[in-house]
Amino acid sequence: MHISPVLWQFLVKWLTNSALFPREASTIAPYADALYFFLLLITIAGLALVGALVFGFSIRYRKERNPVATQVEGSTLLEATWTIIPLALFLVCFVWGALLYFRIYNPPTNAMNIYVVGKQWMWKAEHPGGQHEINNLHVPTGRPIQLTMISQDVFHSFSIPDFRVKREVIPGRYSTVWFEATTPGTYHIFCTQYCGTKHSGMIGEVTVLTPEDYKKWTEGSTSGMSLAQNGERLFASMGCNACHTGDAASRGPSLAGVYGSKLRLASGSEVLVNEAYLRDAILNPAQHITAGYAPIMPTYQGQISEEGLIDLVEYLKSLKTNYRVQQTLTTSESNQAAPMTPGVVKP
Amino acid sequence: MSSHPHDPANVTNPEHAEHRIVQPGTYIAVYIALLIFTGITVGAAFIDLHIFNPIIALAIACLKGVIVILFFMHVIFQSKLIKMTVGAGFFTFLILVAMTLTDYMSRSWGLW
Amino acid sequence: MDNTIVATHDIHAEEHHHVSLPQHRHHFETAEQQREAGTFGMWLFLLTEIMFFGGLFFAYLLYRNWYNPAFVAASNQLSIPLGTANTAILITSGFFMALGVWAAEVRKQGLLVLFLLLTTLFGFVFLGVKYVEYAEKFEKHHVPGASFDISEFVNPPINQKTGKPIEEPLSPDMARKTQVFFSLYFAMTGMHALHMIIGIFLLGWLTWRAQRGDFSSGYVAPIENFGLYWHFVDIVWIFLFPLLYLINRHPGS
Amino acid sequence: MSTTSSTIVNLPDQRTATLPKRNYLNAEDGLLSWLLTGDHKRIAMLYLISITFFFFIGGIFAGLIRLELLTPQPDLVASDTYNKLFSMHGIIMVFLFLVPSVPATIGNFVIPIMIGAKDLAFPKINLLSWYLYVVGGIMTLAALVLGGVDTGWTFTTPLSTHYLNTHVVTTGLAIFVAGFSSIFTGLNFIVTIHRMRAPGMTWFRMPLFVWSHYAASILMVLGTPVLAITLVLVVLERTIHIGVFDPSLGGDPLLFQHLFWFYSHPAVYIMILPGMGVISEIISTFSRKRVFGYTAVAFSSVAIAVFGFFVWEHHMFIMGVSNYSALVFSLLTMLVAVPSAIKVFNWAFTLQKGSITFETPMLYAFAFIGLFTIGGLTGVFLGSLGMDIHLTETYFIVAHFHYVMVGGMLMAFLGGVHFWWPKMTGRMYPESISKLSAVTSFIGFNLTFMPQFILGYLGMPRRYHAYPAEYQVLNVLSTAGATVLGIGFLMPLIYLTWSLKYGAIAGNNPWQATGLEWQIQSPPLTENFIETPIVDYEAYDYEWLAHKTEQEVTTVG
Repeated sequence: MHISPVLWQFLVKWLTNSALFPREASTIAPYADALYFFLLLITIAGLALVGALVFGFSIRYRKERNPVATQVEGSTLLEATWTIIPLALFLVCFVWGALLYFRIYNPPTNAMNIYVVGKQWMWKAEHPGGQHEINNLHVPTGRPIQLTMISQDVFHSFSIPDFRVKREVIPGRYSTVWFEATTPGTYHIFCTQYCGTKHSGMIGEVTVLTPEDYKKWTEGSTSGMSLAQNGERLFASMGCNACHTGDAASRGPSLAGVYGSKLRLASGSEVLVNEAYLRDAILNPAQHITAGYAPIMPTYQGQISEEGLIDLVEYLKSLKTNYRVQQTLTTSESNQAAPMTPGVVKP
Repeated sequence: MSSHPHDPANVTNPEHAEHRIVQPGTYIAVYIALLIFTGITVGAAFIDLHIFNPIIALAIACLKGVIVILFFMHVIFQSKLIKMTVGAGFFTFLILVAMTLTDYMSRSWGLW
Repeated sequence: MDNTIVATHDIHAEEHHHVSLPQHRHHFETAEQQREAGTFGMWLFLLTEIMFFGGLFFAYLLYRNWYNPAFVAASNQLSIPLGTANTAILITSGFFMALGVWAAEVRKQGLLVLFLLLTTLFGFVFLGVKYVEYAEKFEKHHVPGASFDISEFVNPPINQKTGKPIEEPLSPDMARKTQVFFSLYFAMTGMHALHMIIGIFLLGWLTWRAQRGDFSSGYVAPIENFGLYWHFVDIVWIFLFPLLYLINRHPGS
Repeated sequence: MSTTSSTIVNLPDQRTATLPKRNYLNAEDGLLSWLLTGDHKRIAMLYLISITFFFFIGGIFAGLIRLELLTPQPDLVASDTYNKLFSMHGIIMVFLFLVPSVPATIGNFVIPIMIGAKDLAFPKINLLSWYLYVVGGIMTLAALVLGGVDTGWTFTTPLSTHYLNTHVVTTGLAIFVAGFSSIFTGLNFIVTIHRMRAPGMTWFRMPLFVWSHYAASILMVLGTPVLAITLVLVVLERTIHIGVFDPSLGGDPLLFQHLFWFYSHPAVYIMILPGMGVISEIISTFSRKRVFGYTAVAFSSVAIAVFGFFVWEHHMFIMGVSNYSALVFSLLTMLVAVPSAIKVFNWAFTLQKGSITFETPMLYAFAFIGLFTIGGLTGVFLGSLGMDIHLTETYFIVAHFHYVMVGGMLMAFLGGVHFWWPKMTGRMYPESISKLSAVTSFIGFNLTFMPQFILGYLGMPRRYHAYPAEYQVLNVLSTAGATVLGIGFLMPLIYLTWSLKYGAIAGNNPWQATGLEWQIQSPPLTENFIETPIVDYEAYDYEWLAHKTEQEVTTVG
């Protein structure tokens, strides 16, 4: 037997470069793997049991050895056994799986928020400091990262197998996922929900850096404007500050400190103001009228991109006082440059 | 074929019911009831009863539907099998509604 | 082949108090079994219809809760007189269908044909009224699609007497959701009307067979089963009417 | 028949045996007599031919997909072609093969005979459902020829409604039409099973095959219309933008998912339940023993059908549904796994104290039990919420449902075709080559899909045209397996066709089985029974059969 050295080298390279088990690169991964191995154990045990029964009986009771069958009606005891034991095992899987699910989908409160916008066929990441990335995501180790994600067109799904996290990215609604990377390196990002022609090209890389490297990276790749600063500019140019002046007599409610508060709506219900609420209130104001205000806000649907909305949301999150709103307003008024509110309909 | 009279169990079994001809009198009564209920439904819509408006409207609609099913469609005179079949249809529809609503109703409970 | 079966079943006739009919199919033991199988089959088909409309009803339920003001405003665009009249017309049509089943059972051919014709007539009237309603929606640009117009919901016409808008004005984003209402309105009533049209075709065929005398000798299964279908279509409308026309008809609340 | 032989096959003397002079195959001649037939057996054969055709069309697509995935780069076809390949593979296999496979062919053929009826309750509707199937199939083919469709078989909105330029409407309507074929088949079965049973054929004397079809028929009748209306809405959304599923007009794309999976999860049970029925028949016949725990197996079919309606949301766990609702659905998903476990153990214990022989159908049944166990238990991975996050939308889920659908359903279908082949055609299939094909497809199948579990845990997403290089080895293994599997599936096509002419004459009851269908001639008469049978024995009563055979021998002797 002689294998040509070229072929041999190729084979060795090909086989050694293959993967059999994903890396564990987030704090969630060990938890997911534990459940995986438990489920694997059940599967193998179940298969072994069924296999042993089938093969055992086939050998013991084959026609040559047992020419005449003995009729057996059944056994309630046995039926109960193989109802209750699988049920118990499956319930364990359910509880364990549910705990893991809530671990993966409940971000810790101190998580750093990064926005992700999915569109055919790319991922855009926006860091709060204004760093933009395409098909790439830089994150530090040792810090929980929350991704707030939205799609501009169809369903996508943001998956990092080595972190064992995945979440569908939905058009028209924020969805979130979080992770805490443990090992520096680069890891695959996949879009796992079929999203059209170049679905398999909608891939990217997470670059996990040590906190020091991450700091260097943030400084090196900033665009000079944070998301909130962009949002402030947009807030003025869309004319939001014309109504949301922060005065007690203004036509729109004051927005300072609104993020995270409980708001009473005109419909009587009380809501918690989060990113999703802010986004929705800009696009569909009629369903989110604050109690005591008239439904006069026009919709901005189709006038702001998802990125713009993210900027606005970040700005509103950072808005603690109305001081700067009023300052901007005075400046723009003195410049006679107050932009028209788009699409205003006279009540 | 003719040497075997059909299974006597068929006559007593729950899948079988004696055929019955419904007389026009019943139909007329049902017809008048349906018209009256239609009137009530329209009338009730003009009175402000808050949350009870849709409830009353649906209750009357269900009542009318049940009357039609029972009398026009003869279900009241039919075998248990047919009654269960009708029930099964509406039950499955309820599953569709109720189980889907578990999602829609609890979506805003959490932060996700 | 037919003859032999009829002959054998003539002996059966006294036994089961049933007359054997040429329509009896060879694979059924008795005519009664055939009849019950037919009814049961028809009911199973109606189950599929329940689930078919069920999907639409669920979509309606969801969006009515999400966009209630839009649904109220859009629903008030529908004409109650026409809707009520149509409900009464359809119930009448169903009533004549029920009488038709009775006429077939008691083997009155003339009455049966008359009732079937009346059923058809009221079916046509219903569709006619529906056509008038649809035409109005087209004129007002309330048909979902590119030409859909929300201005009437944003700026409702002014009532001359009171000087106030006849409807609560909607903000543009909510007004846009009226399109969802009209989509469901057209989907549901359209699907219902489609069932009516299919039904009317079947009615024509049944009337033709009835005047030929097919159903005058005790064989009533087609009439009975079609009756089930027609009543089911009635029931769908009985639910559609309050859900689509009567969401909120008490202005000022 | 010697007691020590390793087979139960009991064929008539081949030198004198002939096929019955009158049977359903030669009752009438000419193409029209087939196309206008009301005979459930002829319709079953029409179905058998048409689903085999579509199976191989779908299979060709599968082959092309595996060929493309041999290398990480997109080199064989372009991306949109690849997307069309897997979409057409899914649509054809699910709607035109798996859903009608066992019910419309084997079920159609044997259910009326099993319960002692002359035909299904509504022969014309049965024929209509075949025509609907054909129309649906032709429309699918038309969509294919005109340029295909690339939505995936799930038609996810808003992708299918707003972003693709392929033949979504044609395909959607094709599935709508094919769906009604399935509704009518189910309706026919339910009425037949309720109203057409022979005297003495009580519910608990029915073969388990009939029970499982009854359960599947309920799902067909109640689930399919929801798919139909959903597809109508998709078509309307696509053509006139009604906005029901469009987030930019206020619709909720998740509503589509709910309605779609409300059918498509029960559809999984529509596909697998009839297969389970086949396995019950085969296991019992070849171990000469009544199915262990008959009532438990019968009721577990019904339980699967009922629970099947309560679990659809497990396809949507990561899609942004409410987490509380996900909890409920995950719990219910765990419950629906239990009846399947009950069935597997009951089959295994049917073997105990039996007198087992290993003819081809039995090999397929063994393959089914093993593969279905893997498929079922890997389903628990996906039903378990936290694990689902990592595994869903990867090759793990692809492997899982192929283990259930191909490893389970297709093995059952092939087992069933071999088992009832002598009844359908009057001739035996060649035994040794068919054993070879069973073993070949078993090995090929595992080689194809076992690596995909590993790929899935690695994170390789499904529906990917190109993939990272480190996944290549496993993909090559999978493609190699697919080649073997393809051969395993081609072999039956060839030798079964061959056996139509050259197979050994089977006689009435080659397997010494107890079902009513084995007590009549093969192939059966158009009317099935010369006189209506009166059933006075339980299902799978081999002592009754032995007694009956003895009597016949005495009478003849």
